[in-house]
Amino acid sequence: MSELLNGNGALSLVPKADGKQSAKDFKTDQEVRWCPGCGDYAILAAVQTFLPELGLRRENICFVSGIGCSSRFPYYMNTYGFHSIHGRAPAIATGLAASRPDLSVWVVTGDGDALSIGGNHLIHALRRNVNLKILLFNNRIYGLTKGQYSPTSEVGKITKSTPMGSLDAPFNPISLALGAEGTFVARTIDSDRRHLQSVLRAAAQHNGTALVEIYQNCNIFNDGAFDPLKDPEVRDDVTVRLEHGEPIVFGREGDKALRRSASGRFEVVRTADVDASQIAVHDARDPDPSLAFALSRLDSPAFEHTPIGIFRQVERPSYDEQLRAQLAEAVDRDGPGDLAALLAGGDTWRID
Amino acid sequence: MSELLNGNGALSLVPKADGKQSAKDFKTDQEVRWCPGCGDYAILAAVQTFLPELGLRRENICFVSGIGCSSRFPYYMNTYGFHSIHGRAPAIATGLAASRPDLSVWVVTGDGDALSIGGNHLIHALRRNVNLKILLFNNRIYGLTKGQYSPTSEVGKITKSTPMGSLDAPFNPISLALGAEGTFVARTIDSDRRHLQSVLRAAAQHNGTALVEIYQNCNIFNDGAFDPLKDPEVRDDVTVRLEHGEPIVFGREGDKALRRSASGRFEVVRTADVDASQIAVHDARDPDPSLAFALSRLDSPAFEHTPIGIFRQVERPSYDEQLRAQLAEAVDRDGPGDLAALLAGGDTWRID
Amino acid sequence: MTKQVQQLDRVIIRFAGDSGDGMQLTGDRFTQETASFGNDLSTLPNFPAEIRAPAGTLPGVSSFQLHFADHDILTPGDAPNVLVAMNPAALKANIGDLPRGGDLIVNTDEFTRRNLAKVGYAANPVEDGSLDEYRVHALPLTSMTVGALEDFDISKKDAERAKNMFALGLLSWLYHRPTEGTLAFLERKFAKKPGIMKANIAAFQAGWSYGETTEAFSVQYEVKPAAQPAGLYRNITGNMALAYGLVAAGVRSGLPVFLGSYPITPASDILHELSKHKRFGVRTFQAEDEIAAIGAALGASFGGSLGVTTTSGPGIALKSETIGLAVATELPLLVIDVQRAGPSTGMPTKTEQADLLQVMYGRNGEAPVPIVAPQSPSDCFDAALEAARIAVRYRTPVVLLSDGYLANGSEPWRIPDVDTLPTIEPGFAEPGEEGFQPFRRDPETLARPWAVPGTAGLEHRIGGLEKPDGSGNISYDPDNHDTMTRLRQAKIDGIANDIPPLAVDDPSGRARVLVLGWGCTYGSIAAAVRRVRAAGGEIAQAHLRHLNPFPANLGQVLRSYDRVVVPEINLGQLALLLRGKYLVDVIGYNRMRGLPFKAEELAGVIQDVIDSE
Amino acid sequence: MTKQVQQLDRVIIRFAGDSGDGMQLTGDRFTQETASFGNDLSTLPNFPAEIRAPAGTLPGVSSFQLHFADHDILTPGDAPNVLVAMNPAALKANIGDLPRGGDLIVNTDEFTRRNLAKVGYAANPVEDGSLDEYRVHALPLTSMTVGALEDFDISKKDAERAKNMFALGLLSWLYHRPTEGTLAFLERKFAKKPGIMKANIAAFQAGWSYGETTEAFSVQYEVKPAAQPAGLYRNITGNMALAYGLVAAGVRSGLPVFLGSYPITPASDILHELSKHKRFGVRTFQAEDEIAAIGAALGASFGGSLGVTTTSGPGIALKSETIGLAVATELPLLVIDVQRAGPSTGMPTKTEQADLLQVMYGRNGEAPVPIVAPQSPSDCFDAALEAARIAVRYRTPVVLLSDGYLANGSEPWRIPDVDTLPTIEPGFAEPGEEGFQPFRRDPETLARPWAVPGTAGLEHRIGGLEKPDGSGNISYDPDNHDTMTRLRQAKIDGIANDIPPLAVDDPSGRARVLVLGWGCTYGSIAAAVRRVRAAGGEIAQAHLRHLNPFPANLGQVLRSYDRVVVPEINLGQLALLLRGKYLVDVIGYNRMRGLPFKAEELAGVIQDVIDSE
Ligand SMILES: Cc1ncc(C[n+]2csc(CCOP(=O)(O)OP(=O)(O)O)c2C)c(N)n1
Ligand SMILES: Cc1ncc(C[n+]2csc(CCOP(=O)(O)OP(=O)(O)O)c2C)c(N)n1
Ligand code: SF4
Ligand code: SF4
Ligand SMILES: [Mg+2]
Ligand SMILES: [Mg+2]
Repeated sequence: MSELLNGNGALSLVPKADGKQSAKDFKTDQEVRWCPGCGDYAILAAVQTFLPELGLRRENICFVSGIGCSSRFPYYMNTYGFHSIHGRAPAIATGLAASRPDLSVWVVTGDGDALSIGGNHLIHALRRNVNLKILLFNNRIYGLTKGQYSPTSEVGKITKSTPMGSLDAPFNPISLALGAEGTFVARTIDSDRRHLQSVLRAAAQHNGTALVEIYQNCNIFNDGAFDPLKDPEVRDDVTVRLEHGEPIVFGREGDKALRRSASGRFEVVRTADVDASQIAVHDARDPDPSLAFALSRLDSPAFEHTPIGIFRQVERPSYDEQLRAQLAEAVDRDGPGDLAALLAGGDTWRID
Repeated sequence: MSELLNGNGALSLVPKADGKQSAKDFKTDQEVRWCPGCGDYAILAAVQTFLPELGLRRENICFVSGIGCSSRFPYYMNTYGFHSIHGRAPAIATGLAASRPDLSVWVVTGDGDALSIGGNHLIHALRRNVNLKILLFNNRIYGLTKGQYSPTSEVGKITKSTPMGSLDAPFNPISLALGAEGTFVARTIDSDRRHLQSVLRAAAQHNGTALVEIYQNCNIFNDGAFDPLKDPEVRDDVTVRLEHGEPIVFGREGDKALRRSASGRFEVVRTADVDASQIAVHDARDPDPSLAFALSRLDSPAFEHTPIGIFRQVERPSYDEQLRAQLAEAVDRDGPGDLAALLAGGDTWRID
Repeated sequence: MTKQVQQLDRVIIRFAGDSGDGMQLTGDRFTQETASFGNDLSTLPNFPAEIRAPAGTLPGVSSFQLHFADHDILTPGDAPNVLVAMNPAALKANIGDLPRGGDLIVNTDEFTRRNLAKVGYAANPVEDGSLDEYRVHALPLTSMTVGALEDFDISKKDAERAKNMFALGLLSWLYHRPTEGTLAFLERKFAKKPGIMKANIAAFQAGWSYGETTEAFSVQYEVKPAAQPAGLYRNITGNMALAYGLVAAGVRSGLPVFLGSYPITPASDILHELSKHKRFGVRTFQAEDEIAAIGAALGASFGGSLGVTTTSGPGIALKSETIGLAVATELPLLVIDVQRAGPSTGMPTKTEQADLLQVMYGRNGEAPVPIVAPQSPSDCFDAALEAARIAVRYRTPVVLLSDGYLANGSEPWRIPDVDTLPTIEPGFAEPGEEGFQPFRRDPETLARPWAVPGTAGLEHRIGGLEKPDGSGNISYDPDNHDTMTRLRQAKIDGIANDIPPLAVDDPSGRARVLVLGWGCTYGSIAAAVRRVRAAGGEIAQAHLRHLNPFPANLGQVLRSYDRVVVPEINLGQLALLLRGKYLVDVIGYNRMRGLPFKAEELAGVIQDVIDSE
Repeated sequence: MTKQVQQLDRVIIRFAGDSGDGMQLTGDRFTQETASFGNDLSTLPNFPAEIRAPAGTLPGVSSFQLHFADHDILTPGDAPNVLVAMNPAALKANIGDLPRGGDLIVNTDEFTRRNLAKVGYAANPVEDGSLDEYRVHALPLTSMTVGALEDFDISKKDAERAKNMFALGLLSWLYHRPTEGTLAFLERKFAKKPGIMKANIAAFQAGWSYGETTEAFSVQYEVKPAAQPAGLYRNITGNMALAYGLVAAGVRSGLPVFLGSYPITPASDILHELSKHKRFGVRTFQAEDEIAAIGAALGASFGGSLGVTTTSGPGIALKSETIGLAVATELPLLVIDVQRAGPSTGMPTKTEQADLLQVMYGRNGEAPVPIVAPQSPSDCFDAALEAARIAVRYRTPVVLLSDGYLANGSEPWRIPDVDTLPTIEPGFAEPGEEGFQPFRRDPETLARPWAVPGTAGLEHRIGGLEKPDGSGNISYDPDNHDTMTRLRQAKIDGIANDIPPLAVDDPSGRARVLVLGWGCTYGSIAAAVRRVRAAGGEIAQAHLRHLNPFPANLGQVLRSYDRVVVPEINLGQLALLLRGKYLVDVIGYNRMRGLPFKAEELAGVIQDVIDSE
């Protein structure tokens, strides 16, 4: 089987476009209906300007979404699109991806759509490793239903449904995805197009399920949720950019770094205070997700040091290629299906 | 609020029984209908002999289950019981626990019930930290429906629904629970009553959601799934017993130990080869779940070194006590609700 | 300048503008002023599904229609007498509904080339004569507002934003509305932003003065208060009344209310409202999905709470398996469906009555549940209490079928005296019964005991598997299953003896045609019936509160008329049930436009049937 | 010893024992022998929900009934002529069904004090005379088996286990069954355990010899082969036939089959079977839950596969929201509901027809779907093909309503010639159409184009929001919604013109009473009709394959009879639809025992109606 698997992953079976594409090729005639100032605009533009780089035939790209502001996304993409129902996009996309290796399948979802009603489909997609690229627009609020707290809202959040503050501890989508056996787990942010596109680039090429959490501002119901990561004054001090193979250093002047303490935990140190060899080097390819998990815990409500980038990116055969391989193997072994023979199988007798 | 929270957790509000209880008090007249030899019998007996120790009034204990062989459990417990529908027990129990602080609420579920159809309710219960004690009977198979692979079955498993072997990577329930912000996460095994009961003891006292994974043998459809952990010849060599505050040493002669490597990973070493100070000490109370997560990854399909015990046990206010506190605070602030005043609130006018 | 004052018996105003223009707020305030003035009224908000659809576009138009009168009225009105259009999109989307000769107030500042082009106007309709058939008041509302606020220390944007208050002031003057309420409201709302508060008040007053001083308006109108029963009144929306009904049900039963809910339009506001009433011991739980929401509610019911779950049609679909479990375990549970236009996601902000058969039959196996429907916004209060009464008395899930129109629409409500509200007896099983049988039924109601955890000696197990009556253990006995299926059905059917017979309004007693409705169509039907009668027609009217079981006399009522017309905002769901049960050839009238019926439309339908007699 | 041979035209045998006694296997083997002998036959397995309920208890009893005859038969038979009871529990659970004078074979070895006590027998019924009215053959089957296997090198437990083969051998002798099939089967089954294989074969032969040599049985019976149409036959269960029908639908349409499923009794076997047919390009996906299962199937349909999902009633409840999405997006999808007794978890291994209204109406909004039902185990093959045809041709989800009895019951099936099977045309939209309109309908079928990803120039977006016909963009226009709702309904209603009219079997043409059924009741009804006719009654029979829409002539058929009897294993679900649609006062006959109707019972019901004429 392993042979069959080789090179069958990700985009290798998706036909390439004939000519050069531009962002315009991916725009539809539909009016974009997000609130002015919504972070979704920036993500849409980033995706539309990124896709030409992949050079795939437009008709072989599909966007599948659930319900929410973010889930309107497919209407604005001039590809095949499916705006489905709340929380179910990963399930629908799984059927599509598992049956069509010649498609590049993207899921667009929100923090409510993916983590609240759709939580089960998300974690199962991750462990199955179906060829889906999941873009999770995390604005830490239910936008479309006008502002209730979401599974990523910070504790104590006052919203329409929690006038005295929310009680439940939020999910950290990265930790959850790592605990769910995700093979590609990343975080980026709406306001940093370069970073966003660099993550999309890696995700698109990944063989299996890629989860990309995108911090997204909802300027109507949760404005400024990620301001520390955006404010030019502080962002470099609190954003920890993860790069595979690079020492984890951050701060405006690279003045902070991560070190593994004796106990095994990560600790933030002043770069100047430690020897370069003590600075942790990010290894997204580590088969063991434990270090990626530990990095995910650096995140805190106060945004003291928030990692963005690719936490984990490892190889594991994708569900769809393995399924394909089983089909091929069955044919190899016993020949293609013969309906007449099938029906006449088992114990039969003839009456004349 | 913090005052209100004090001491309101876990069992403090559950009335105590008048006299001494025995296991018999917890047996019903219902015939137990598991297959002869099923691991569920041992777990039932362990729970029935453990409960008297808690000394709670029997009528203040509830068992809520989903559907599956394991979920028949409540019928055999002479307490209040609710045998609900597939996957939904955590949700139902959440409503019960959040509205009745005077109850000790237990959920009994299977690997299919909890992790397949019920996965979303499970992870949300964990992050919410409702006062539920969830016993997940993990036999790595769907028992009741006669033997399909489950989300904990090992890759390549041949079952009725996967004649060429299953394709999806299984969940590690411990990793998943840790990724879902669980405050109490443990593993035990049907065949070791002492260990099982020690874990139940801690779980019962925990304020919030406790997840106890119990390795359980299904001798009909997945016999011997945990044999390495049971076989007297090898079990001590492969079972890593986690005890809070204790160095992590295992092997029949205590000849193996865990050490934190420079990279931050756990590695198995010969106890004799290292200095005692280098041996990792288990800290279930660590606020950061990263080390517990790393321990959970020691588990492997080959059972080379499988940790059992309490991976994580930390304090976080439970959902139900916080909800109670909000109700109390609202009354404190504005007095108890007055229906007439409510109805006559807002802009009114009188017609005579 | 003294103005002429003209008396009117009723007026329908529609405020229309961009989603960002604050039309819902303007409408709400005008409604409150009107309510406190003592008119009868009815409202119809209409807004896009998008939070803020792009400014100036057709999908972004938001409107609020208000009907008020010096007599009791039933609907928000078919067509406005006055249309306020804050921009070209609002004009384009609404002008079709304004009858010839209607008053049209347009904000000319927004009629820029760009805005006109956005909605496909080649020329400016205010100038090209295409509005000649209306009484057009073309006013630069924005610039007048900005002008009035020149001296205030606020941004231009904030000044522009206050234009809705200018419009409100103008309309308040035009219809002689009291203003104290609005002033107090603005003070409350902007208490933390005094600059904005003062500006809004000033804009409001400028609008009023503009009406009073300018020549643009020569006539002022007066709509006298309506003669209504004595009492204390407030204006209330359906969702608010429903939430209050649930709080009241908790108080009157002594049961703590537990709401498990997942947000969904148009039901979310019930969750929002109930989350404010913690003082009443009301617990609200925002669940991870609809299944968890109803599951938690059912768990709370098992624990002795009044378990409630609120949702709309798509959520009901998800809850259906758990409703079946509630049927099998025979626990009280309120399932509230605020219907919206389907199928699937459909049109979330638009109304429809197409979930009746879903809630009636949408579960595996024979799983009957009672169904109750409110008929007007304020009636949601009583309907919620009635649903709770049935649920608790019969230990059964009950579906309450509201809809988007009732939910967001409002009307004056005479606030009931709390002591006159029905009491609900939980009647918990008492501790200590020997050999407790969780499925031993009350011979009268066929209800089983509700034995809550914590009660000594009543320990028992329930579940979704079939069970014999009495013990509640597991049973696969063939005949027992037949018996139990019939018992569960008989319990629900028996509720027919515990609800009032259907009342028919047939003043002359000579009508040969009956019009029968349910739910939100009450107002439209009643208004249509008035029209028909005013024109000399004989018509009987009845409205069903209970959809399952039907009132005991329903068959007889149906058979006493030659023709029965059943208007529904679906393809004939009640009609199917009536035909199937009573074999009466009822005539359906069905339109699914996401909006309530117009009285005129129904009057025509009814008249046609009378004429064809 | 020469035995007397008695000719019989038909026999009903029931094998009953403990879950661990291998009764299903024994029944299966006897069935295969009987089938290959050329009898017509029908089977009814009946097993507990528990995997292995405790040995020797009533809930642990498993049985298998087989009816075989020298003529064509329709049901597994009302009551057995022969009961094989392997232990006291099996006796107790089944003896009530054995008519006086029936043959009873009991395994006396199991009638120990302990086993008797377990099921509440105070005395041994084999000895206390309480079985005197039957022809009792009290045989120590276990010890005879163990005795026969003395010389084999197997454990005592394994020897004891072979007792079912001893019984099978005895019965095979008694009814003159061919034995080669069973011998070959045992060789295959135990190929890897030669010791066990030989022991089982020896036990089987010992049973046969015992019959031949002992005096206990003086008579041997013979049931001649039935005259059946020429062809190649096999015995097949409903689930197997259904799975084959799906494979065939894939082959005949050229579409790859994609099954998304979550295991549930009694539907799981379809998943198991299809997972074996990867050679046909059939993809099976065991999903995390029912919602994911149908979601994946719908996603695959979007991608151009034949999307299928299989489940039972509780799973349908969960899938209902997604079925609504399939209605709104108008994609082909097969939804297979193998019904079981409800409500809620109900009795998972027992049959029922109570999901008809659920699949008809269990979704929010107006969301019509075609419904097709097979009428016998082998008919599941044709019904699956028909459902696929409709789904693909009309771009719609179609529900196929099987049930637990059809699923596990079996009958001989004449294997069809593949070339005679219907072909199904996917008719994908072709690339390159200018200005592609995903909702432009075929004027004849009203179906929309199926444009699959990968087709250049047809990029488009679909979703659950309302849309205008043609473009498929989002639309909140009121009139458009009314139009679209009616179009979706009209598309489904129009299928009535594309299905055969309902055929009525009314040989004399003089019947005044029609009995109309659907689904699994076909066999019982037809057998009852035969009885009534044999007794001189005039009765017409018809059976519905299509439950939505109904065949175009159904109203006319109903009206041409004075009385219409509708037997259903529910509380009258088809009856409601018929009454509601045609206003015909059909008479329901309803029993929910988790079992098919008995022919005798129905014959009585029908006769009563005829007599009351
Ligand atoms: C079954 C169902 N339940 C609930 C809803 C209502 N609903 C629509 S979107 C949404 C949550 C949106 O939040 P998120 O996924 O974070 O998306 P955002 O709008 O913030 O982008 C909810 C609750 C629905 N449409 N369908
Ligand atoms: C809604 C629904 N879907 C499917 C089923 C069928 N079903 C019952 S139990 C089960 C899985 C059981 O596996 P697990 O939870 O591991 O429990 P076990 O029997 O192994 O203890 C399934 C699929 C059901 N009863 N209800
Ligand atoms: S509500 Fe928030 S997330 Fe939704 S479109 Fe507006 S700004 Fe964006
Ligand atoms: S099938 Fe397996 S899990 Fe179920 S009762 Fe039998 S042995 Fe136990
Ligand atoms: Mg969001
Ligand atoms: Mg299991």
